[in-house]
Amino acid sequence: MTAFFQNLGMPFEGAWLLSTIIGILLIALPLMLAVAMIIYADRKIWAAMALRRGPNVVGPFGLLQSFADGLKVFLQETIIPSASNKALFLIAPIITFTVALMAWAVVPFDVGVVLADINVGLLYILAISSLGVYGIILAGWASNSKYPFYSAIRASAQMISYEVSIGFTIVTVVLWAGSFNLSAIVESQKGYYGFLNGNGFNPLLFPMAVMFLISALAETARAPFDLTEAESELVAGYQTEYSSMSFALYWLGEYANVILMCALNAILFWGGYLPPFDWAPLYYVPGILWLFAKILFFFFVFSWVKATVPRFRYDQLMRLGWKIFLPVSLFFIFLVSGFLMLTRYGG
Amino acid sequence: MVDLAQYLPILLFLGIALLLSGTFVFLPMLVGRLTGAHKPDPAKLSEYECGFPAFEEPRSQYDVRFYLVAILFIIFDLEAAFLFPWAVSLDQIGWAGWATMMIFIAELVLGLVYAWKKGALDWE
Amino acid sequence: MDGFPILSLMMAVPMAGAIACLFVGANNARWIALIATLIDFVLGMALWANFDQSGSGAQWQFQEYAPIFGKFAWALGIDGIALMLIALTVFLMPICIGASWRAIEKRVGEYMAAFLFMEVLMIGVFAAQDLYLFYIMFEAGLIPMYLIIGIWGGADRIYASYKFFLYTLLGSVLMLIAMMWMVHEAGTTEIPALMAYNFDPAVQTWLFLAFFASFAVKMPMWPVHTWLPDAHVQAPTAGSVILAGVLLKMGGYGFIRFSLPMFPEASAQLAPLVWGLSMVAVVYTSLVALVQSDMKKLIAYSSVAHMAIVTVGLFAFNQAGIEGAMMVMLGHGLVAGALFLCVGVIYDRLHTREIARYGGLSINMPRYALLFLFFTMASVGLPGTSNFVGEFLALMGIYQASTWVALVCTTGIILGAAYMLYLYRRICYGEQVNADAAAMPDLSARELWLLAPIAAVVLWMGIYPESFLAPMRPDIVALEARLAPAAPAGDAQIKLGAPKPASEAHHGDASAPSHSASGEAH
Amino acid sequence: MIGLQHYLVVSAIVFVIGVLGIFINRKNIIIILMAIELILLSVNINLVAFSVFLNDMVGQVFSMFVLTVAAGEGAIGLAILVIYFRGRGSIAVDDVNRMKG
Amino acid sequence: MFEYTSLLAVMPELVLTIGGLILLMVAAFGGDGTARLVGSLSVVTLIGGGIALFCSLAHGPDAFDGLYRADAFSVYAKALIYGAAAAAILLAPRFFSTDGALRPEYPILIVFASIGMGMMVSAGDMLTLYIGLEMNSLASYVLASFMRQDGRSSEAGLKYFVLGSLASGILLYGISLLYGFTGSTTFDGIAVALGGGVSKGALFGLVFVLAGLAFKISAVPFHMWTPDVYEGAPTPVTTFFASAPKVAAIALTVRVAIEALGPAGMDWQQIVIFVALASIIFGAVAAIGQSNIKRLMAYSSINNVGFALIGLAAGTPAGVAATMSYMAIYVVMTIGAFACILQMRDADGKPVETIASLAGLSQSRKGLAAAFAIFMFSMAGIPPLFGFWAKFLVFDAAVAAGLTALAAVGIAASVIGAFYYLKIIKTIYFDEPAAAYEAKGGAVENIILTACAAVIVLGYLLNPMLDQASAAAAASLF
Repeated sequence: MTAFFQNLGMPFEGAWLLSTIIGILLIALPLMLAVAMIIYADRKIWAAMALRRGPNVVGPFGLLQSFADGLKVFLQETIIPSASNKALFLIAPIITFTVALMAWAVVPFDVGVVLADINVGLLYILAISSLGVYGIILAGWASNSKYPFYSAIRASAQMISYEVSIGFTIVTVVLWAGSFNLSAIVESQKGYYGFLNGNGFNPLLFPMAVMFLISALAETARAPFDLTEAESELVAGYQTEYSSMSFALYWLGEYANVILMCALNAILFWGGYLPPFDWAPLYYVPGILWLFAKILFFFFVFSWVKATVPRFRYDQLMRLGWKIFLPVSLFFIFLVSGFLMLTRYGG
Repeated sequence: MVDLAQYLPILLFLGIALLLSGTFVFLPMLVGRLTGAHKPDPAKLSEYECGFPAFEEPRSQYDVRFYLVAILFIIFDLEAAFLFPWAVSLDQIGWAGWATMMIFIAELVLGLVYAWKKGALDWE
Repeated sequence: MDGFPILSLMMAVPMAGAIACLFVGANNARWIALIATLIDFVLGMALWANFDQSGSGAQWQFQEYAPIFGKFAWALGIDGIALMLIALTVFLMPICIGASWRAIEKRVGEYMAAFLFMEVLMIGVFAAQDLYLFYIMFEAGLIPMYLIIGIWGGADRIYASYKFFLYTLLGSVLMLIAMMWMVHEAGTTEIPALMAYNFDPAVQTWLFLAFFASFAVKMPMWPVHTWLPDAHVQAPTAGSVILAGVLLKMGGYGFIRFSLPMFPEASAQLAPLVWGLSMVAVVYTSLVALVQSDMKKLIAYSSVAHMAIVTVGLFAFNQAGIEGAMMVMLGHGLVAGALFLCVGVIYDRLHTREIARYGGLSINMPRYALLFLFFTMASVGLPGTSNFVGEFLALMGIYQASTWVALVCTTGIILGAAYMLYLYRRICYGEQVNADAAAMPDLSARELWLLAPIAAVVLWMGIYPESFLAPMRPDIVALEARLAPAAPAGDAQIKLGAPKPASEAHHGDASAPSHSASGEAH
Repeated sequence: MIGLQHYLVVSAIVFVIGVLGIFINRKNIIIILMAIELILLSVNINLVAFSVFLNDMVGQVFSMFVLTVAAGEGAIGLAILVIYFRGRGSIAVDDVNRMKG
Repeated sequence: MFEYTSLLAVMPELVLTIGGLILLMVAAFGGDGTARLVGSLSVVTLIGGGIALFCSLAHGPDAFDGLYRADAFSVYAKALIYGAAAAAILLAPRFFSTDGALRPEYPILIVFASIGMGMMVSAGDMLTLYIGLEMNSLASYVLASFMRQDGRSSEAGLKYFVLGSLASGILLYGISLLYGFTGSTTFDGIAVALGGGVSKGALFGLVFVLAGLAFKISAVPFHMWTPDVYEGAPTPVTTFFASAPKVAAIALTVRVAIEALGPAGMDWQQIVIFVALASIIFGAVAAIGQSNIKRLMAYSSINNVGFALIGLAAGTPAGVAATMSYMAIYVVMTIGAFACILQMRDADGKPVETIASLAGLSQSRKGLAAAFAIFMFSMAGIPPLFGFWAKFLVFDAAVAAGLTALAAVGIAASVIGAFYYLKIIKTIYFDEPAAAYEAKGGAVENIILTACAAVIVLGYLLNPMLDQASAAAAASLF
């Protein structure tokens, strides 16, 4: 794109800047749109599984429901509780949303279609998603109210617990790919058994794929791990005191993270923008569509789980993370690296 | 030396994301003032409670187990920091490098076992 | 007796006794201590008997050498000077034990152990031929003495024990630094070798001052003498005896063994300082002694005065002075010890040292009064007693070096007579004003057996000092030779061939050298 | 252009803030823990900056170790703080005065 | 490339690590009931580590491309450290069992700390130094707050942690500067770079490094944590703190000063001299007013560190040898003294710490009193006890190096120190008996006590051996 603007007679710096900004907007704005739609999808799927109709009033099939909700909260009064720490109270949602957006900077949508093709993209995502916890803790703390505070504490404990297993799980993928660059990771998944694309088809990595999926649910505090906003205990969790767009930003950020996790699932284990089969005609379909398809599939899984699996207790949540995922993932690091040493590197 | 220029888009992204989310937070406040939706009163501004004034400080003492989780996290997450560079350089460091990391992980597991047996991982 | 480690044996016997005393009951401890000290006394006499006094033999005898300590060695050996002081030690020790026989009732085992340990260390100090070994022995004496004063002392014992300990320690650590410097300079730790080593005169001053800091405190010289009266007053009788009898002599021994031969130039250069301090000490402490109401304190101050005579004699840089100093040390060791015993005798009866609480003891305690009188006279320096010989020689020696010093110091003798006789008069003469004092029984047989031997030796020293001077003479001659190049020109010397103003002749006494010679002939 | 000295100055400033945070802070022990982390952060800035400018990897390796140890330290610090709080019911700096002399 | 023979050099650490981890598992699966078993096994492990020192000697001086040193110096220091650590383990059970705090973690933590200390004294690189130091420190922080239910213990742990971390931070900052301005983190590399002139940045680094190390050895002016930590920590832990980590920190300081900063000797010598004198004087003066024996021992340790540093100030092989000998003797004295302190119990068997409660000990428990007095006189440096020889050696080295004035001031200040040691002896021997004392002592404590006392009394006979060992250790640094 830079070249395109240069051809229009712009200097390189200007062209680069313009194209980058356009790229960013091309990620950020559709993302927000996608979030709106996916909220709608979530509700629809959930409703369908409960044999309800779901949103169906605003627009055709209720498609515009999310936008109506958005407009509503936009026009709401922003309540800042008097006991709260005002600056932090306002900064917290900004952090959450900013962070949720920024992670997308390194996601490869297709061959070479990536905003910042850095060599440690995966690390970057890990780092950025770890920052998300600050938004939640700050929200709970700044609200200076009991439920948000408990919720924030719970949320942070939960998020960091599963971050550990996510970290170890990712190591197995990195071992296999030998790189942190997401594009390289995607490329490394080509051609399992000559015709499959995706680490998930590798028996050594499939358990990791499952673990990653579950950890992703926990990391984004989706059901059945949505203890942070367990409404029977904590009202609305850390968002209790929020209203208006500040409240909406959490929703936006949360769903943006959900999509990101779905994308990561796809990229790390299921071939990202590659077609599932290593078969030439499939490559005619643009990679970005494959990626979107996979994302949507995983989002469906997320919703499906939400609709069917009862909420975990907190001790179960912690046990799963620390007593099962952590040792298992460590064991798989041993397995994968040992296998690689035997077959690929050492001998 | 790493070319930091490839991080420039990310910096730009940060700026734009901040701008966007800032707008989302502060614009409604402005709009609320303009539309007259902004009508704070003490009851509304008090923290959420179930009909009673709060019995205790909201930021009161909370369960020490959360600290425990934090402590465990710090330890194990940082071990991951050693695993990452090791994972991408496995092709160069040979069996010695592999064995070193396995010993490291084994020690880590022993630590985990200890914490497990001591009940640090239980949430009861 | 060649090759037989008699010196080690003399140290081993009380050491074994000390350890044994710790583990037995009170009475056994007394007997063990007495037997151990008596064995040592016998060994000491054997040592003396086997000592080659001719002067033709080796200066250092009974040498032992075992390099078992790495940086220094277990090196022992004695010359005549050390022999005499060891003899003094082994002679006084059984008497000390005897003096404590009844007086000490609590923690007897530890008490006896401390005394026996003291004996080990005192013999060690005089016999050490290695610089560091000397230092260790010299310093180690603090521990038992601290405990003796602190545990078995009087009411104010804790203050006194601290003062004793810290004063002496501070003095000697500086000496240690000097020793280290010397060893690095000379490359040997052997005292005989160091005595022959010529240190740079510029450095000698510093070294001398460092050693002086230690020995002056130990001696003790004015103005660092203040620990002594306290220590004496608070220490139990035997403690005072050993303190006055032997420990103070370590300072004098230090001067004669280290300061003078190792730093002759510095000694000469700083002699006026020593003289000055000694003069002050003689006059000042004598005057202080005069006004004491506490017997022990009085004798303690008199010790300071006597020790000042010793320093003066030592720093006369001639044979007579040094011989005199040695004699004063030996004599004072006996006499002061005996005086403290005398005090102890009546203290045991009345438990007070207030002079005013006694009086007229010659009536109810005639034997005591007699012996006390004898030691008082000896202390004053009556001819026929040990102190006379020593003081006479020392003053004669200093007269050759400085007539003024001699003059001032001689007044000390007069003052000494004054306070001692005054003391004696208040205790033994006059009315029996105090009924309890009047009721005191005379000396017991045990007490008599403690005092009589001392009296005999004091008399012997006064009448035939040659027995004591002979073993030391070769060493003193050698020391004088060592000092000769540096010795300050005395104002009493004849300068042959040079005409003098009349005023010089006034002070100068042409017959002084021949006096000195006649002194030797005693 | 940003040079080595810029990094050093930043690091020095952070370091001083950290040290002052320990000594001037009279409120909360947690703040002290954070101040310690600041000090370690300044060290890492130094190490990485030097590493880059010297073109030598050791500095970065070192900073990894510093990070790890800092984490361990933080963990133990927190644990001790928890024990302390349980016994004392307060983590105010001024209350840490049971022993004097 | 990786050299497997290097493993031989770290054999002591390997033995301790494996042993420690096995014991950790025993503790995890066996529970608190295994405390005594784990204690004895820890001692066995430490002995095993001590035997493994021969492997490391056999390997030769450098391992892991100079990251690690297995020279005589490290072996000497490790032997001391392991010995002291074992003594601290052996002394503990009786103390903890009365408080119901007998847990197997105590010996294990000490083993882990010993690994760290072993790394400290073997460091050939700032990285190894730092890791070892932290390994030791982290275990020590936990040890200090080991008595969880005791408020003083957790406060001690907290203080130790905060100031220890600060010290690490300062040290690290210095290391980072040294790295930047010399371009190396290896001691040899730093020495080579400093040999070509000391830049201002490197000088800053040097000062920071020394300040950090001064914290660790608790030298004035970075000593303020010591009294509180010593007082608050459980007494066996205090025993440990006063002995093994002191050796390690001093050895480390010596190694850094000589090996890495050697060419900048003129720059650090003044610092070391100042620190040494300040420690001696301050430690002695501040100790005088103490009424708690553990606090007093803390000041005494500050005081002793000052003396040990005098040997370093000399900067000569003899000086270093003296410092190492000093530490050897100091460790024996300290352990002995603490073995005595551990026996201080009131009639109910509860540990007591005030000096006043020692009053009249000489009448109720003669042997203990005598041993206590021996250690105190020895610490005061009074011959013929062995503590004198320790001081003698460092001052001798200082005099030999031409620092006569330093030696004179230092030794004069040691007289101040004698004062407070005398105070204890005074309390034991001169004062009237205080409340009744429990009459019996633990067998192990008594053995250790007797052994230490014997060494202190008969130590001169060990002189040739000690001299030789220290000289060999020192020679390996130059």
